Amino acid sequence: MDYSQFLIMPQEIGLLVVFLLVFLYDTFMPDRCQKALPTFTTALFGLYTVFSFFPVHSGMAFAGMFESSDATWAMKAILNVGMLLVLLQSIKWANSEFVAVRRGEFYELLLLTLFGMFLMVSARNMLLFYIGLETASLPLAALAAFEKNHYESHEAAAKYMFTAIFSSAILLLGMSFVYGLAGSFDYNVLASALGDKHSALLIAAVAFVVAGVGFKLSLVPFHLWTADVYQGAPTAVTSYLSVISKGSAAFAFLVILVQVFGTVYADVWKWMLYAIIILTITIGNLFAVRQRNLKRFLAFSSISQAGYIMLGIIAANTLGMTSMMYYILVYIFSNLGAFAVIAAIERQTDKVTIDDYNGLFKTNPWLAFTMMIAMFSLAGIPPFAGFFSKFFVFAGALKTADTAVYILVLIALINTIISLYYYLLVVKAMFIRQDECSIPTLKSHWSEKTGMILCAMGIILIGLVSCIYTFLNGVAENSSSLFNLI
Amino acid sequence: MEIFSNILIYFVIVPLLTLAGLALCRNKGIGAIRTVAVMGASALMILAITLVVMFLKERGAGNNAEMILTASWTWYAPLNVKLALGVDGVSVVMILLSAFIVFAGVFASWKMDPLPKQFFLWFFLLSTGVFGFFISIDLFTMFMFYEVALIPMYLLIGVWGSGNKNYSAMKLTLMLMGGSAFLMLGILGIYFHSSADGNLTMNVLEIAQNNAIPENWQLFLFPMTFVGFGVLGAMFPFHTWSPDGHASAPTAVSMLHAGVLMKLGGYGCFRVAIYLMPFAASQLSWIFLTLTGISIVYGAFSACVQTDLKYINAYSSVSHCGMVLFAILMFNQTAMTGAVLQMLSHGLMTALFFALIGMIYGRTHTRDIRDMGGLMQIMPFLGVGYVIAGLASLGLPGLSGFVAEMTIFVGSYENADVFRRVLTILGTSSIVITAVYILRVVGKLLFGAVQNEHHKQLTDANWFERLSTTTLMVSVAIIGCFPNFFVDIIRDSFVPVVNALSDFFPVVIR
Amino acid sequence: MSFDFSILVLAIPFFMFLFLGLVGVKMGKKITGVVGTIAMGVTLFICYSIAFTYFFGTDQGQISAEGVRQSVLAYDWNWLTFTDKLVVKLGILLDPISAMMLIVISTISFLVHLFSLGYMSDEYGKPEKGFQRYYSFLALFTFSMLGLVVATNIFQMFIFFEMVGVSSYLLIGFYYTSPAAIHASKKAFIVTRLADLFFLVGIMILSYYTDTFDFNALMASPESALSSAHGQTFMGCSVMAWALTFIFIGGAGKSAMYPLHIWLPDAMEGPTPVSALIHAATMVVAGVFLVARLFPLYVLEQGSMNIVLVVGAFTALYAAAIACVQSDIKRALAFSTISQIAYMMTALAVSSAPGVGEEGGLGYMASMFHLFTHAMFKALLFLCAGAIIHAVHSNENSHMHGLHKFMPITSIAFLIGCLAIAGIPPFAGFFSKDEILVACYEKSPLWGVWMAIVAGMTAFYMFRIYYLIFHWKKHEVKEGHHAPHDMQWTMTLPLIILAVISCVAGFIPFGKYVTADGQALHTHTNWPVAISSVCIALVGIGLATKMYFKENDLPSKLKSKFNGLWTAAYNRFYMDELYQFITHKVIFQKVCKPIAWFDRHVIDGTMNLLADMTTSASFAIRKMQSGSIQSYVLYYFLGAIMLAAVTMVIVLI
Amino acid sequence: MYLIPSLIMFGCGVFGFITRKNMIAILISLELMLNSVDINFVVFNRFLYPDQLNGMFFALFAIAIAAAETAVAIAIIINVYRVAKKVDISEITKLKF
Repeated sequence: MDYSQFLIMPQEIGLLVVFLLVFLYDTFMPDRCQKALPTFTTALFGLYTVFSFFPVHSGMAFAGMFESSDATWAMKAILNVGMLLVLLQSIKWANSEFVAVRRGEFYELLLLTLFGMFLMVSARNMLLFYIGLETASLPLAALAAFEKNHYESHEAAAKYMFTAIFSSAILLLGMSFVYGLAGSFDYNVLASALGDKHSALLIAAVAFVVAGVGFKLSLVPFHLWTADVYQGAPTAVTSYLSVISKGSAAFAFLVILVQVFGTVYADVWKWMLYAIIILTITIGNLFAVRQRNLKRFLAFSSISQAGYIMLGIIAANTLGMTSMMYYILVYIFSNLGAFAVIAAIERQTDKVTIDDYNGLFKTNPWLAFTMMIAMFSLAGIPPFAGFFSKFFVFAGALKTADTAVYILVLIALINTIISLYYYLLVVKAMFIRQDECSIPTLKSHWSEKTGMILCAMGIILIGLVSCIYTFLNGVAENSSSLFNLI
Repeated sequence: MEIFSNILIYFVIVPLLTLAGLALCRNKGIGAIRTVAVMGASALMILAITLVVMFLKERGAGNNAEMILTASWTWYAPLNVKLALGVDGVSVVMILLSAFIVFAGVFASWKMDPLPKQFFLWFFLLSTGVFGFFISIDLFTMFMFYEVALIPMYLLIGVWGSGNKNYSAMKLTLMLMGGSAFLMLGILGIYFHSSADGNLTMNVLEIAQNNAIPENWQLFLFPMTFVGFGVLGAMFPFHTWSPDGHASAPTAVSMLHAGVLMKLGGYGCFRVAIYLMPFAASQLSWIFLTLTGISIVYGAFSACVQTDLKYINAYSSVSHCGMVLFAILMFNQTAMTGAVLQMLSHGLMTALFFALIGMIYGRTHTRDIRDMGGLMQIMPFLGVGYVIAGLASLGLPGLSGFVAEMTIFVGSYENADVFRRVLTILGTSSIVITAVYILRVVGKLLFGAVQNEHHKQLTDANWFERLSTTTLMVSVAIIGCFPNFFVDIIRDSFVPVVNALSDFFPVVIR
Repeated sequence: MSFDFSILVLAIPFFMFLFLGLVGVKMGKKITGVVGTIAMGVTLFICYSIAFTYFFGTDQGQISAEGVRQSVLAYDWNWLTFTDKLVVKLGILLDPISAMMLIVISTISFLVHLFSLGYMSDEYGKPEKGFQRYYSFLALFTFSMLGLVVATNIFQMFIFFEMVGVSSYLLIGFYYTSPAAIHASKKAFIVTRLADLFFLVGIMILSYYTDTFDFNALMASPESALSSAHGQTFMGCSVMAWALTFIFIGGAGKSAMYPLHIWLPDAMEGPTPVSALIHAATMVVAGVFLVARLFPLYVLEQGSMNIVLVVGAFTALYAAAIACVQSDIKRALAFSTISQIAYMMTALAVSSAPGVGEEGGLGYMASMFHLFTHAMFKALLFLCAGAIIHAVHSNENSHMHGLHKFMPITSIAFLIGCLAIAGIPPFAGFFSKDEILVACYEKSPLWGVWMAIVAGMTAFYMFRIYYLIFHWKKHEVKEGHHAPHDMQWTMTLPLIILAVISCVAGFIPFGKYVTADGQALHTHTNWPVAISSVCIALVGIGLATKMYFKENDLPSKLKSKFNGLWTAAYNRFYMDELYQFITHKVIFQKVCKPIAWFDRHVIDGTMNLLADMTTSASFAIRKMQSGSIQSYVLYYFLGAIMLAAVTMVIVLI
Repeated sequence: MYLIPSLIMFGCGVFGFITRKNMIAILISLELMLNSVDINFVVFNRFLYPDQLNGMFFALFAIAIAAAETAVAIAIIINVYRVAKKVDISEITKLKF
């Protein structure tokens, strides 16, 4: 075996090292040091994140099962940034009374799921993809059930688990069809073997794969678990689910669709995505309009955001890919900004409904401010990053120069108005409602503060500083061979 | 740095610095907040005047470029988005207008309560958007600044407004953002068809030069952009945000909104929709002409029966702004010049109106004209100011409204087709209806016997209120008395667009 | 005096408007009035100098080589550029009629300024509230009116048309606490605005085809100006006829021609000196002046001219009929004014082009002459009325009666005015009216007779008013009130001056100076017409004397006999009610209200409906998220199957 | 042709999932679905691509992962039972709408 092939996967290896160190710390350090575990993990992961920014060699490993390219590297770096923010936000929570005993497991599982996602991102073989997906999924069920004394947490875990297994069955069914058609699991081989013949089996295969991955992305109609799980799971897990899990799945989804099914893009999965995007954005928005629980509200908002991410995929070009990655990055900062505030408030007061936030600006101006820019960014209001990411994602989609896509974008744009409405509801509650605020002036932990500040800065700067997008575009251009089949 | 050698960029930097300065103020330090705000507004005014002088100098020196002071820096290279600056006569006068209104607005909100700091923060964020919009010639930055200017309205109305403010603020924001949704699609569509040889660009000038947007695409994109901007320009039937929004907004916000923000609509319609898509403009203008024609008359008629001062003004704005779009769609230099004059005029006089209404409301705590009367005896300064604003609105020569409307009417009549002429005459009739509602409100509000005994104790305007309104009154009079100064600046800016149109439309070039 | 000074004619009043308006409050009332009056005196002097220079002075370009009096362009500044050709200029154009108007306006304005010093004060000489405002507005009006008459182009005229409209609005509404005054000022403004709308449309049509606003350019060759429309027609008439008719409507609004006359009687709510200045002598003749300005065009476009004729003649009779029964002296005078202005209008309309026949252009000259004389004696009558009203604090003639003994000077002055308007030689009215009648007979005997009847009615109603004020029965002084008496010199002096002018103005050889083509027109008295008209006037006066000199029941008998007619005339043939109906019941109730309703409920409702639909859709699909894993999975599975099936159907079939 | 048995099995699994009330039964239905897919892989490999083994290996991996999934699922079911004292899936519907 050629061990040098491990050299092209430094990010995965680094992650494993972090995991191992955390595991060792958790297992062997004395109890009095255990309280520092969250800080230790976060710091270690921070170091690793910086490390993961160093460029890696492109190439294939394990007989073409694993690919490392600029795009995967950048995607993983983005995921790392998001992970770091999640970790920062969860430090205080992980040390809280009921969680403290199992905090080691929390971090280990979290890191493991991230590893699974890395595999998904880099996979160039159905098998590795499936393994990555399951590695990313399974521990999350355990994590969702983490708040042992909350019934909701368990219900969330159950719903997640059953749906996850169901979706994995569907995905496997799709994959088995693909195998039946082409006799291989390797993306490159599959692409050429599938050809552009439209057999019913192929269409079914595409549909089932879309449905299987659609679960991770919570695309409508495969989304129904999302809201319940987001609401029931601990906030740290919810935020992780909503951004990291979604981001990695989106990237892997893109790779599968364009590489494996690239030949049937225009006839088959473009229209599937077309319908799914419209449904996802619209239904997500329509559900979000009514929500009073902020976590549930963000769940639906994240569903509709997933629809926008899909616009980058339906584009099936480098601009779309760039925009999608950029969108994910921005979405990570915006959504985590919102979750940071929710988590900070929930940890101290247990309040998570919009009505509790009435008049928040008076008692906690900075929390309100962070929440507001997060909301504006999600809604796509300049000068916040969300505006840029939305604009670019639309630009990517429209580059297909297909009239139907114009209609799609128009529908998406009209939906932004609905989404603006519910994001503004939160802003309204915080700033405009003059009632007595039920949330006293809170003192956030340093880690929460850092997380929020990072998010706020990210929201403000990522858009204005154009080099990030330009850089991602360069990365995507390097991977333009992905789109050879389109 | 090179970027700082262009005066235009300071129109964004100064408001941003003001924002920073305000952010540093303490929440309670009202003195410091006011100082910073006044400094920022004054700096903008000085900049704007400097810009006018520079512009005249450049033009005087024979610089006949379409845009002057142009500069561009690449921002988002993959999409060829640039921070492209440049002004022509239209933008120069719009910047001047905005600077005046921001200046007056600061004084009109002198006693803002509660949260003065936050108020001014949003206020200047809004100004940043407005100025940024006018100095940009890149579609992306234009659009970005456009939205930057829109969203602060929500909080400005929501927090500091009055009446049914939640509903109004939400409606206003959603409708305007709805417009900008169409606009975004339009802009992206323009971008992707901006060039025949694949060098896509966002720069308005380059797009116009390439003239590559296919005709069928123009027919699709033109309505998108026109409606997008038209919503902000209060075009029938997308105007309903205006009455509610204005009625609920605090004084300075109404001023800025009616005075400047609504102008973004007209400016955008001309700069983006018509200039870049002359074919579609000539094909579809009849639809929008009809709509704007309806706007003019409809707004005026609606204003006749309102009883809330702000509603009257909001509907009158619908009518006047309708005239702006109406004139732009007349496709000749004179009418378009008139449109810009009308923007200036309407901006200043509506700002004056709203300032005065705010001051009256601040004293009487009612805006219902049925509850007021005889205010002229109690507050002569405000009364006289109101009469002047009213006379400007109904088009008294010597004040700005007359100049603008006459230019529009004469220009519109230049078109030889019957459809446009009939509409012109229909539009002309608004001068009578305007007189009706203005005189109605003046008569009820200012003249007659004092309706409410409590009003007798009220005082006349303070020094800052006087400063704010006097600035606007003098501006209105200056435009009215020396229109050619402005016409000379504006007129030539329409040559390119009229030339572009002349391929598809029998434009009258005289 | 050089014509360069003519700019001062406009500059001084404008400056006084700003000065008195802004600084007046600080200056004290009396001083404001005096300063305003003195400034007006200076303006008067300059106007006179310029007019005299124009008519009699050394040649500064006003007399052409052939000895024809032509117009002089003293100033012409670009003010507003529409297109390269259509440029609005502001300037000063001096020609016979504008020079004549300068005299009229400055004289009357000065006298009114002077008169108002007394009139606008109470019995003890203390100036009223708003005194400064009053003088400021007077200056504004004077400025606007002077600007109107010296307009070099039709757009400048329009501009000042608007300006006089506004100053008239401000002055009518001077007593802004009185609802009647507010209503009247509003009405005056809106009605004239409506007319100005037509004026504007007329200007647009005219300028579109002729490519110019400039009077000189239009007058240089009226034929080519008219033919520039290339026979374009609209609804069967040439567009130029439409344009000129519209422009006439604009003038008709200001000059209170039927049916746009309704504002003028109401305008009497303003202070009486204002009525004298604006609503008798100057502003109301703006329409006549406008038609006179464009006379060369009108005379070629007979269609429009006939409209002017019919409207003018009808209005003359109509207003005279109403004037016969009014009890409010100012209203009676107002209708008299309408009638007289209609007279001038008719005179213009019956005039033939100068040089056509022996009497070509006579009507034009006569009209201008009548304008001049009427301004003087009507101002006199109004100022007298002002003095009377000031003395008895009422407008109603039932509160007067028998004032002759108390106010002899006023009485005599009023009598002179009446004689002048009735057309009794040698008073001014006789000469001008006589020439108008001659011109009418020239046109057609019908119009001659018609106008002669109006002249007789004029004599009748003027003397009716006179008798009812100064005679009829003994004046009863109410207890606790002062007995009425003649006023202080500032008020009496203007009366005397105007009375003198009314006596002698008729002897001015008007035709030598003010004619349509600048060449002297030699008029000779047409004896049959003159004698007959005097007879008719005398009959009218005799009738009035019979009925109203002494208290008797003849008037009430006649009143009950012709009750319907009397009531209709007293109520001005219900024109106001008709307008009221159209504006309130039709436009306000049937147009504005429904539109406002439509806006709130349909347009706004649509927007709200969209929002509500979103919300209800949100509720409607709520059940989808039922909480049961099994239903989630069912949706999931069906979704996947549908995705596959639908795509298969679309792609494979 | 080869698909029919496995698809029938898959269908049974789905039907079972949707209709059963007991969570354990549902888990069994899920296993049925997963196994039917495994059959697919193996069958395809054996009949269509007899010279390869990758389908077989995929099936092995899938079985292993299915086992892991079952383990976690059972753990969660137990947890739910501990907190809520029920295994009836129709009562696990607190989070909804």
